[in-house]
Amino acid sequence: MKYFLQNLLKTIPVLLLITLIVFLLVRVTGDPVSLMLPETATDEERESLREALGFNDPLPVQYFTYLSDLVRGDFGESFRYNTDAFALVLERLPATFELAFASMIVAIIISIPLGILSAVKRNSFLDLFITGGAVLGKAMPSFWLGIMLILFLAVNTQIFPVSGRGGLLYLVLPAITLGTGIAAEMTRLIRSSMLEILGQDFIRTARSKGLKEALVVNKHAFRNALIPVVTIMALQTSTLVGGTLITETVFAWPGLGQLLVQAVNLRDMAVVQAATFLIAIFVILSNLIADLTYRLLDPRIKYD
Amino acid sequence: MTSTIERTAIAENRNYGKRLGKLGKRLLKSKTGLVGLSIVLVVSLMAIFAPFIAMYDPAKTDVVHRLLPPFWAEGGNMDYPLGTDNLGRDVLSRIIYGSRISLLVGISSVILAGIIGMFFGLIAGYYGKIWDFIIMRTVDSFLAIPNILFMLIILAVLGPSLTTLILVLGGTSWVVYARMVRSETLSVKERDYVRSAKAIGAKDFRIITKYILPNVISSFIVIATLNVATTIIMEASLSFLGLGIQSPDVSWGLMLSDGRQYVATSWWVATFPGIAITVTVLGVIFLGDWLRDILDPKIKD
Amino acid sequence: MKKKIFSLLLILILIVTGCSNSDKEGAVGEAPVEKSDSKTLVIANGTDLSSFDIHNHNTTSTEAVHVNMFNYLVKNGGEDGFLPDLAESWENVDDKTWSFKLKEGVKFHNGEDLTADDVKFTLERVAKDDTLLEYGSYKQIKEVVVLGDYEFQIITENPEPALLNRLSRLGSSILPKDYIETEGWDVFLEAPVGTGPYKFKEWKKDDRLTIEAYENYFGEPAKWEEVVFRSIPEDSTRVSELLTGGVDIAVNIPPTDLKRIESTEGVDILKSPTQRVMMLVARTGGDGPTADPLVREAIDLAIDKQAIVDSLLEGAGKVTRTRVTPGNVGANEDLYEKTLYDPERAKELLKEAGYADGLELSLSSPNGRYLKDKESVELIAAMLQEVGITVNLELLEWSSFNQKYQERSFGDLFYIGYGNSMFDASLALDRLKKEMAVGETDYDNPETESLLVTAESNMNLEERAEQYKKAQELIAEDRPQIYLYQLESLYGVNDRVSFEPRLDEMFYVDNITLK
Amino acid sequence: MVEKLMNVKDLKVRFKTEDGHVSTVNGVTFNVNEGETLAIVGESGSGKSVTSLALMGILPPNGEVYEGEMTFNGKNLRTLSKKDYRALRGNEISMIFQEPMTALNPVFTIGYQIRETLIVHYKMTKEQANIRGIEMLELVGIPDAEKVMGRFPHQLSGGMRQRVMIAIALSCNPRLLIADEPTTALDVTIQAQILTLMRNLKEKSNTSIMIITHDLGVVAELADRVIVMYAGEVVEEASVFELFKNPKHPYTKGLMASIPKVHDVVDDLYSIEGTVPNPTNMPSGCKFHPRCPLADVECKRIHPDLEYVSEGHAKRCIKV
Repeated sequence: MKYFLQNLLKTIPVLLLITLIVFLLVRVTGDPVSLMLPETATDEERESLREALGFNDPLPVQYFTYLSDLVRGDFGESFRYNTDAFALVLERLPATFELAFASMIVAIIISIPLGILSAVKRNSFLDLFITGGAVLGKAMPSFWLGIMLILFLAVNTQIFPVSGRGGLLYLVLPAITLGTGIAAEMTRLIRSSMLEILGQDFIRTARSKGLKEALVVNKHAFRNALIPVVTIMALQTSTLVGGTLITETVFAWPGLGQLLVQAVNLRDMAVVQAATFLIAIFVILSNLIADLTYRLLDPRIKYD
Repeated sequence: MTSTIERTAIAENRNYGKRLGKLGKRLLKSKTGLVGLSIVLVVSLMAIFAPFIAMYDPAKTDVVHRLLPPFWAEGGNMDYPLGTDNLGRDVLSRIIYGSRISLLVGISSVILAGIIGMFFGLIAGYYGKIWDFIIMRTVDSFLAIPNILFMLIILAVLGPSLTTLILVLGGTSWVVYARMVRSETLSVKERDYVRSAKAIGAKDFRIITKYILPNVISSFIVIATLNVATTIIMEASLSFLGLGIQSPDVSWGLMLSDGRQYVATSWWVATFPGIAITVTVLGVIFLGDWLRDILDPKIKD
Repeated sequence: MKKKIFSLLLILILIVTGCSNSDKEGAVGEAPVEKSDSKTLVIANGTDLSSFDIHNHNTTSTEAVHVNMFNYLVKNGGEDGFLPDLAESWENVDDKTWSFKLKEGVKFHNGEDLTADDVKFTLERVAKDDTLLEYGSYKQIKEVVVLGDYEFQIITENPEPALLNRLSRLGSSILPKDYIETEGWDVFLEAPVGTGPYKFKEWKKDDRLTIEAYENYFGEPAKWEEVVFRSIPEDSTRVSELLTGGVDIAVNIPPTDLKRIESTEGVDILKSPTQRVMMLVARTGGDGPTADPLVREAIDLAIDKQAIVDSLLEGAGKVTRTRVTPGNVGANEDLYEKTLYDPERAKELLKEAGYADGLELSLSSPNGRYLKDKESVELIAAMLQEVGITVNLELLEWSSFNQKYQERSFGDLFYIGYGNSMFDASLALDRLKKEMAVGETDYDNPETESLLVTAESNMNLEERAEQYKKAQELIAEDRPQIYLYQLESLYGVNDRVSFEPRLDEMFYVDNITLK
Repeated sequence: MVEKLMNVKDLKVRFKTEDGHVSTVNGVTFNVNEGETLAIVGESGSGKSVTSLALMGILPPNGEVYEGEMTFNGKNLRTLSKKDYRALRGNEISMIFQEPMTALNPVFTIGYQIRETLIVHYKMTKEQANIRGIEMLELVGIPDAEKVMGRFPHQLSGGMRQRVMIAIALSCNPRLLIADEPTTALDVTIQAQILTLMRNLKEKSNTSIMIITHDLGVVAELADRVIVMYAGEVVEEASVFELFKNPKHPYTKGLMASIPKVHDVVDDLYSIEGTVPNPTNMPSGCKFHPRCPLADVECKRIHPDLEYVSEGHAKRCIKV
């Protein structure tokens, strides 16, 4: 627990840095006013709107205002929706969470058996097939995969709905799109982790005890191979959330990713800041959880 | 004393050199490594000699000959072996020229990220203390924001161009190298010959360049190679969001993204750049995996 | 172990399914439209509507949705002139005063009666609050004077011949004063209330807006039980939804997919002209090459606009030599559907202008803002090259483009498309007035200037229109803006409905009917 | 005639590598009698460990027995089905490994790892296996056995872990125990304790032991009979008395000369010059000749056979 708290403390400067980075990213350049008004607007109109929204204050003042608002949970208003940016972001969270979660499941379902199989059948044709497939999965840009899936599984053979969020059927194609890249990464990882573990002495011991090969592989080896995989999986959280930007846009999935893409395009800075901040917290939290899980999986590591 | 230290270090270096010497031999035995290297070589040659290989100017439009299919399909001909796009530009020539920018973006942003990451990683690992704290917290902050989001915001703000794209791709992915270099530095720092060198008062710069750098470099090369692949894909994703390479420059990512509208009607417009990306990334990953096996069996990711 | 993992996964899947099922409750129109007799209409837009704050957005696609929930005082009937909507009658009392009489018995969705107070509340808000995006279009209104429950006067700052145009476009829907004042704006934005034939049901942002028939509508009863507006940003996905019957109408079909949709049974393509005219804006001042009218003419003659329309837009555009297209007050139809293309003459003109050995020009264009913008300028650059003009193309992402646009820091030429929500020549030609043109076109033709200035506040509408027509002729000769073509919008439509697209791109869903 | 429990004849094992097949065991013949302790001695790389893995049927995936016979208790191990082989392993033949630090699975408790064998072979319930497990831990001299059952390997010392390994190996009352360098990785005092433990166990039960070591001190302490291996071949075979009294092969003599005094730290202190040849690059003739003080031209040419010099004593050398 002490360890956990220590780590939690460590995140405070990180969060502060993130606010600064995000603030600088969105405020330093770019003029949201120009995007909010049509081509035909006059300079005068622009200037009055700019003044009214507080963009004419010096940057440090803006940052300080921003920070103190943030502490009170106020991220400002979305220009686009004229509502509280943070509320808007929170509203989108479940959809993205659902998608990310389903993608992770897809990734797990694909990668665990394939990773184990290719490690066990190392250098066989099957291994080559799986590792080749994994590289292919990594090499395919996800928007491309998404469009292809829609074309073949939704338009040509109308198995799945094209887009939108609804029941489980709606989740399948986006989850595959987002999950494939991660599955590919995890398959490679599980394979190499398993290969290393399978060469360990205790695997020989397990075999010498007369255990079935399946037990040796799936229990003795996999439990150990899982340890590094969990850490890397946590690092994938960031990739996963990043991937929703693309996947949600392709599938018109009403989540945080799509919100962010549009907010960035329209310079809806309050939303960009709120969402980025929330994502950062989410990523940091999942890393902490992964760290705890890691400790749970590996009895060798003791809590201080 | 000095000589002993140097000898140990040199011995390690020589050992490393020896391993390098064996590369060729071992490459021939690794089929995937060989495939990877060949792909990378072919693509690189294609990029370097693009003007000599390509039949057309990649930007030359020809409205009359727009959306011609590849030569084997009905209506296609050998004048445009892989067909033409929506403006009548030769797909093959564009792929050949596209390799230039795709590789340029991939390689130079990785080099940039590598230099930044190496610099901060060395400082954090070698000097430790407050430097380590500041640098590692910054690294944590960067890691907490998904790369693509980071790039999206910066590119939207700065406006996409080849230079900004490289800067942004490099400026956001340095953290991976910083982390890796830092942890390697930490372990090398504790080796006896580095300690002794320090004890007899060798300068930091000398210690870093002479003893630490050579030990870090192999993991570094492996990660850098694999990151070239990631960057090429990232460029494509940014093109999808409209913030990648901009015309009249041409990259595979741009072609793929522009061509996605034609998937159902003129498949060749997007399919060939898609294949080019996939094959190249495949080659780079194979090469990277093989380098990992050879240079540094320790690293897993 | 394996079994455990799989049972774990199974549980996880159930949780996710559970989640999404619970989400599904209350959301109607989730499933694609399967039955052709369904009383639910599904329309796919490229973007979500931005807000229910009718004064604080300026997107046509948002207004296209709003018109079903709110009403203006008057409707712009195009050739039929202005028609009553909430206002029963109106009168131009003097140069600056207009009096109106409201229909009686109009009820808001929450049961409130519509009165003149609501009108005052609505129009004065947008006319006074300069943080609102629509402020610029309404600041002409000085005051709304309430004369009785159903009678009021609008006082303008200056003579305003286009007042009715302003009052029949976005920003002028009448809002419920009491509801907003007692509940606050936040509540209104979450649960908007209007007078229109459909009332708000549910809005899942970036996903769908659902509206349902309002039984006490003062006009003809609503024809659909429910209308769903979906937001699908990715073009190919939107087309896919149309092809699979997921939506009845899809907007902004990429021209590429035109033939594919036409050849698919059950769906069709409808073309409709829009208010947007694409053009090259040239710097007529300074000492750049485009300051020479011969060069501008050469550029115009060198571009084969029809070819661009045919090849890139698959015919979804109309060439034009004016920005004021039919349907707008003051449109000069003699210049519409006309174009000049003569590359040989262009070469001669260049020779005449002293550029026999060629000429280099810069051309800036946004990328991804307009239909096929990038491809169009690439093609234009290639065409100009043919007559000896080398173009340095600068493609900018919209926000950077916009920044330069405001700084007026473009080089010789830039490519842009202007819309016109007022359906009046004044807005269309405003930017060519001398004062407005500084630093951009630097256009300065005294004759044009005097026409534009007098027409602006000329209350004699017929004479005013003639002034604008003349101005357009002069502009077409001077070419501060080289007009290319009017964009047409492409709608994909399921055969089960009949739909007639409108010039203003609004969706009056009651004009969309089941076949 | 003493009954032969394990009979190995002309065993050859090879590995598939990047450079093709490499043979590391080249025709090994020996047997282990009922109740007997056989020691296999040799430097690392001599093929002794590979031989034991081959007997257990747990060669790494790239290794295979490609010639020879292995018979255990009358069963031909080479033709045994996978299932039947599994039933033997850990049950009738069990094995202790060199590295107690890594031979136990770090993520499972001691209890789990000891119960596992019992549940697999004796179909015991968890409770039964637990009782038996505690008994076994007590048998190998682990104090607080009940508590140790719940511990993870990293919480135990090396010596304790090796005791756990022995307990696991003995839990099913094997007929043959293969111990691959069971003491090498331990420090000296612990080595002595483990050796004492093994000797006691040997006396108490009728288990045959095949002990693999490069430490002649261990041989003297435990073995009845000794096989000396070099480069994948048996170079000398004798009873322990005979071998220590009258070593024939120059390699054996070299090993003898480098016996550390008891309780010395065992390390690579052999006085024999050079190293064991790489299996990819075997010398011609007698494989020991490059390092042999007696070697001459003949030795380069002739690959000697294993010859008996007396009852039960054989050597592979033409010079002695």
